[in-house]
Amino acid sequence: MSILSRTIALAAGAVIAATSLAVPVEAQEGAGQQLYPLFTYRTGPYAPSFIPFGAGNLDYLRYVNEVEGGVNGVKILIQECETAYTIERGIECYERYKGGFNGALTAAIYPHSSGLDVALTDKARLDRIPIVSPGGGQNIATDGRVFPYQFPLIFDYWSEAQIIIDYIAEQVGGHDKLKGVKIATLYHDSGYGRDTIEPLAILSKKYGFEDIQIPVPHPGEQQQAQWQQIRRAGADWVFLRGWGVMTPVAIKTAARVGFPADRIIGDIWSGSEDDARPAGAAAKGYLAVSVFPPGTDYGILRKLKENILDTGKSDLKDNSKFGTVYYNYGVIEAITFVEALRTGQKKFGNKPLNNEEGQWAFENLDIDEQRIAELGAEGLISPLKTTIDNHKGETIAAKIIQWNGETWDTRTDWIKADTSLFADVIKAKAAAYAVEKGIEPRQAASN
Amino acid sequence: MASLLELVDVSLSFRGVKALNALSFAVAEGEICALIGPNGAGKSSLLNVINGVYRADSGDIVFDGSRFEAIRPGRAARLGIGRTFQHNALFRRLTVRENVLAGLSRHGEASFVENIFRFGRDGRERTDFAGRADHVIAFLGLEAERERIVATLPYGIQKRVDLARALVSEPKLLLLDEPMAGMNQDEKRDMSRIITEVNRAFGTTIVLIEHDVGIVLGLASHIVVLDYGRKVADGTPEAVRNDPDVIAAYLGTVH
Amino acid sequence: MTTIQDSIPEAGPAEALPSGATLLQIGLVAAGLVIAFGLVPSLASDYWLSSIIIPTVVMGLAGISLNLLQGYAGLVSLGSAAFMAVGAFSAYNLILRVPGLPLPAVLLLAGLIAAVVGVFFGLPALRIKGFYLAASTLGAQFFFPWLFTNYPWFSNNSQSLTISAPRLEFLGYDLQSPLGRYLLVATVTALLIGLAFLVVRSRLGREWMAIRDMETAASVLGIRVARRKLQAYAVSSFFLGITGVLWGFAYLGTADAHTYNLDKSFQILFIVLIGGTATIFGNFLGAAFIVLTPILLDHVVLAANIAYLSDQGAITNLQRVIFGAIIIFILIKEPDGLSAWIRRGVGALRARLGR
Amino acid sequence: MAYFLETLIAGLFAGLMYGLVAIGFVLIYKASGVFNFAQGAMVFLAALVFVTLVEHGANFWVAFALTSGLMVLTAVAVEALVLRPLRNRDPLTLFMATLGLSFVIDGAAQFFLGTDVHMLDLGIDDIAEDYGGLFISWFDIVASLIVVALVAVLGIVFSRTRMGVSLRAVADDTLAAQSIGIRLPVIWRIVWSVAGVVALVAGLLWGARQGVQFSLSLVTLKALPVLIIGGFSSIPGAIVGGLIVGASEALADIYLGPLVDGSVSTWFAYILAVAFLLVRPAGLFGDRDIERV
Repeated sequence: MSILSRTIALAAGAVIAATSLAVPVEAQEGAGQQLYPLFTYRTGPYAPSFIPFGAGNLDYLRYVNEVEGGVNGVKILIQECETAYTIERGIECYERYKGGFNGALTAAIYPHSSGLDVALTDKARLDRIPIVSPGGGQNIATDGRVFPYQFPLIFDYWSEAQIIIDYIAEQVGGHDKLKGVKIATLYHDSGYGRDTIEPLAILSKKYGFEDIQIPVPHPGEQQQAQWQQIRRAGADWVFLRGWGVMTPVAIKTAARVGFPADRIIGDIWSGSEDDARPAGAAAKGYLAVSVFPPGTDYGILRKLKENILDTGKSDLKDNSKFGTVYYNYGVIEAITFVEALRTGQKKFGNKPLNNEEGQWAFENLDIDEQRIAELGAEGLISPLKTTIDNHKGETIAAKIIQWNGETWDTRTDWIKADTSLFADVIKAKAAAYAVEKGIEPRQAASN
Repeated sequence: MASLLELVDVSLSFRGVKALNALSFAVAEGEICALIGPNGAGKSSLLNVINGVYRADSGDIVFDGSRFEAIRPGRAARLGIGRTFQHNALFRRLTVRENVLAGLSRHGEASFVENIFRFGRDGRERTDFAGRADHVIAFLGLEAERERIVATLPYGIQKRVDLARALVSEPKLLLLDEPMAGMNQDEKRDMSRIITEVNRAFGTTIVLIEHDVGIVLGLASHIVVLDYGRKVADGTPEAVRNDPDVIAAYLGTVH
Repeated sequence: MTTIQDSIPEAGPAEALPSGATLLQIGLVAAGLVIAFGLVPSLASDYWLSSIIIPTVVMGLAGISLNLLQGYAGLVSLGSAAFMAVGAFSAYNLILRVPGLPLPAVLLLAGLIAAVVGVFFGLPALRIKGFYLAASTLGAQFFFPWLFTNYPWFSNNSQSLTISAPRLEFLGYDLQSPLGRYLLVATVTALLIGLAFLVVRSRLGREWMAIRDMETAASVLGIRVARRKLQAYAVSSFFLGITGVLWGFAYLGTADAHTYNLDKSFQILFIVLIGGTATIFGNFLGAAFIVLTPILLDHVVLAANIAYLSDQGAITNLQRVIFGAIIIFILIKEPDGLSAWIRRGVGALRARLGR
Repeated sequence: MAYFLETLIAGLFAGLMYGLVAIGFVLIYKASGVFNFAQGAMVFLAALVFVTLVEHGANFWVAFALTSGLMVLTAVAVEALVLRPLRNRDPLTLFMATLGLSFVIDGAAQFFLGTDVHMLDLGIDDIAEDYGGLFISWFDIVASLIVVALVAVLGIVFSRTRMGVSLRAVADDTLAAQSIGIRLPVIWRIVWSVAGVVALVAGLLWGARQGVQFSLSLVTLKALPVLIIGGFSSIPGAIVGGLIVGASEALADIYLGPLVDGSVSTWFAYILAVAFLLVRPAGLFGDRDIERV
């Protein structure tokens, strides 16, 4: 959008903002519709990742509404609420929309922030609102018996660690060859970053590789010291658990100390175009884990291009973002929402779902290969089946992608994590949590 | 009379400039002693040394029998040295009464917990302070301004509040830094009357700085003349008035 | 200069005020209590309670905490949020590791721990002033988040390093519901406001203000400046500690080290300056401003539906611009902060009652 | 030992970059006694405008000139809309105002130019060469040279030119300066403009490292301890402070970090700074005046 029109917008916006305080709000009629409260963070340090994500999210829902006429006829009413990635404003948005909006029902809420996901845990349990965080949920919430309303769908960092190790094993010629291999984890010094310390310790005990953990303080704009440590330790591989600006700086600094980019494997939050591109030439060959594969060569994206992008209905301002990691992430997340609605409607009839029905729906998701094919999402998502014991999904898989200097190339097919490996540890943590909170775990029978 | 305050070879300098140069003199119990001298003669610096705002480079101060090389302002206050300031140093945003009460701080014994929750020693302290404050406020005729914020008061009144604040803690020694600066003749007359009364009523020893020689000669019983940090003369008004050095160094020049 | 004259109405000793005004005060206090414990609970919806009123009240309390330090004692701190964090994490571990400790005791202890920490980080105040002091208080602001992140013990090894609110209950009453949490916040706030008034009207408060207005004179009068300054940090941090507990447990329901980040400290500073320094109630106006403005702007945009003019991203950034502009505007137009409004109101009332 | 040296050198380079940001603060603090928190936002604004111009095909110098021009306009606006209405208000109020200003600036920047992450290539390659076991990147060397040059220029400007003299007059004694006919608003506009250009340079060097994005405005926080150590009002202080912070931070992370198994550089600089203050209450080069009563 050109600067001129922005200026006009600014003027017009100012005028309207001034007047609209006086005039009453025109209430949108929402009865008979399904509410989708879209928690946005279009401002602040993480806005760059949200913009394409939100677009993918919106575009798919618009596609469902306008091309498919809603979910079995039920239209989705989208209400945006800006959290600026802060918990306070996130809570305000949650309180604003947990009870629906002008008659449109709330079936679930996607907080779009791990911090907010945690913050809402207790509230959501009291309010009985499903909190869905594909790719960014709390791992212990996998145990749906303790966390009936949390849905950390699709992915978790423990499985990620495992997938990374499997990939490296494959590169060095088998898990038995891992002995003595030096794998450094450069992590963002936060709860998110520290989450992989424990699983990697377990894995290194199992396979005998050398596990080196190096923290980077937020925001991570200065990493010379850390990379010198890595070079000095003679690491063979680096698992980069970056966040925001930390990733491009890491890649650049790696180049400065002469560490090869194709031996660095980024976390899912270090694997977007905006993470690699700012690093320029240094990023060529950089690897990353991808749960939300980039690219436009999927049936569903072709449909979106034809019906939304080319008809000017897309939320994208910059069409080059179409098919990027975050755009596709947005699409995938929207798919989980719509599929959950379908699942629920099978049981409760073709009408908007309320929060309890939503809870049942998300607990009984089953997006199998066949359904994926129908969606035209082969290769975009892997099967997703939830149960009361497993709110994450039974198959956890990711691909490895590589930056060619311009875009991402897919290096591998889905690498499946062996979820049994950590299942007990997670269950134990969940049980401990239940005790601390005085929660009586549900039994599978109760559902 | 025994001397209450005695300075022995006190020297002070800022960035090499000598403000006080081996200065010695004594102030007798109960007298009114005036420091006079041209601007920059070191008068204010001297007061600041006596009550510890500045630390002398060398020399001793003997107060009430005890000897100090340097003294901290708080200590000086607790020993009974009161002080008013040349440039208004009142607590601008407090009322007259609060300013005066603040002057009593050195007599406070209650712990801050007692003060906050109003138990233990706090009660007695409150009544005691209130009594003393009201007495001094009445003595200086400030009842009308009791609850006014000092910043809103005319200059002359503020000077009086400053005096009240210093006086209320019943110091043995009261240092007055140009108490009549910027006043018209009537106000000056009032102020010097007050000072004399203070001296008589409370028996307070007073050391004051004042430019208006006429006033000083009438007010003080002992005058010390300073020039460039050195003592030029020291004695009774009569003696000083007739001292040739003084006439040369000071009285000749008009201020 | 009359602004100065009324700028610290709460600072005047109660017994000194004319009886008319005293009555007025009692009346206002009574009215306040009725509103806080009668009207608000009965009228406000859950949404209003848990996402607008509670945060406003708690942030107002934070404002009071800083105002004691800054408005009354004339000291600065850019690390307020750090002491809130100390309070919250202390409370969490007290409840976790000292079973059966009643909520009031927890709050009190959390406050005291924060107070001790506050004194320690207040030490530089004995040597330095102004921005050097301000900047050095940032030390706390960066140290504690690190401490609570680096040692998972503080968060009982929770995976996300967050501490989540324990079940809030007092004398068997469950305070989990929005109303329960509100009542908890309102009660604690009422008590702390009372305490704040006791403090500022005590000799302590008077000597703080003396130091604030003229430190040299204060020391010359025998006020123990160093001790008073440390006490200021102690009292302020005590308040902040308790505020931090409320923010984490009664409002957010969870907290991690970064809940209490630099932005929060700045917000508190905004509250003090916008609400008005050396006031108690002004802080709640400041807090209301900080909490409500972004939400209002959000609603304005929804209402005006100007999305078609530009994309949402731009509009939310526009909101940021407006927010900043409003802050500057208030700083320029209301030197005494929004509390000037309260004062005019009370002034009018007094005039009515003819003192 | 080589490792120690390498860390030290890397730290020193990083320190210069911190110093560069700190200089912006010092200039403004000297002239208007304002602790300008919006400096970070100015760095971001400058870099974003520059990179957008370059992406639209402007060549380096054109873009640099245009951006500098914009920074001057910003300075003038700030002086008129914020500083003048707030003159004679207490420093904290001014500080808060600059905080509000930072919202306005980065909000406006992203309103007009979007929130994308931009890559900025200054054509200086950032690959480390091996100098006898020490890996040093050309980029660091060039960056340091630029910083040094900048400091030199500023030094000359402030000591030789009339403007510089009057600036120092203002810094020493505002009232006296006014009384001899120095017009504060003019000085303020000039200084804020210079600070704006310094912000641009900082924005380019930092932006080339981490990409031009919102987080650029966070470099402010790195500059604060530098200022405490160096003194708010001394440009050499900013540089020396920067070097101290950069070096000690890097060393602390490597030698102290392992002991507490975590990275300490978020707070180490601040604690160091506080320790410094207890020894030298006005920083290394800061000037303090004695209280008169």
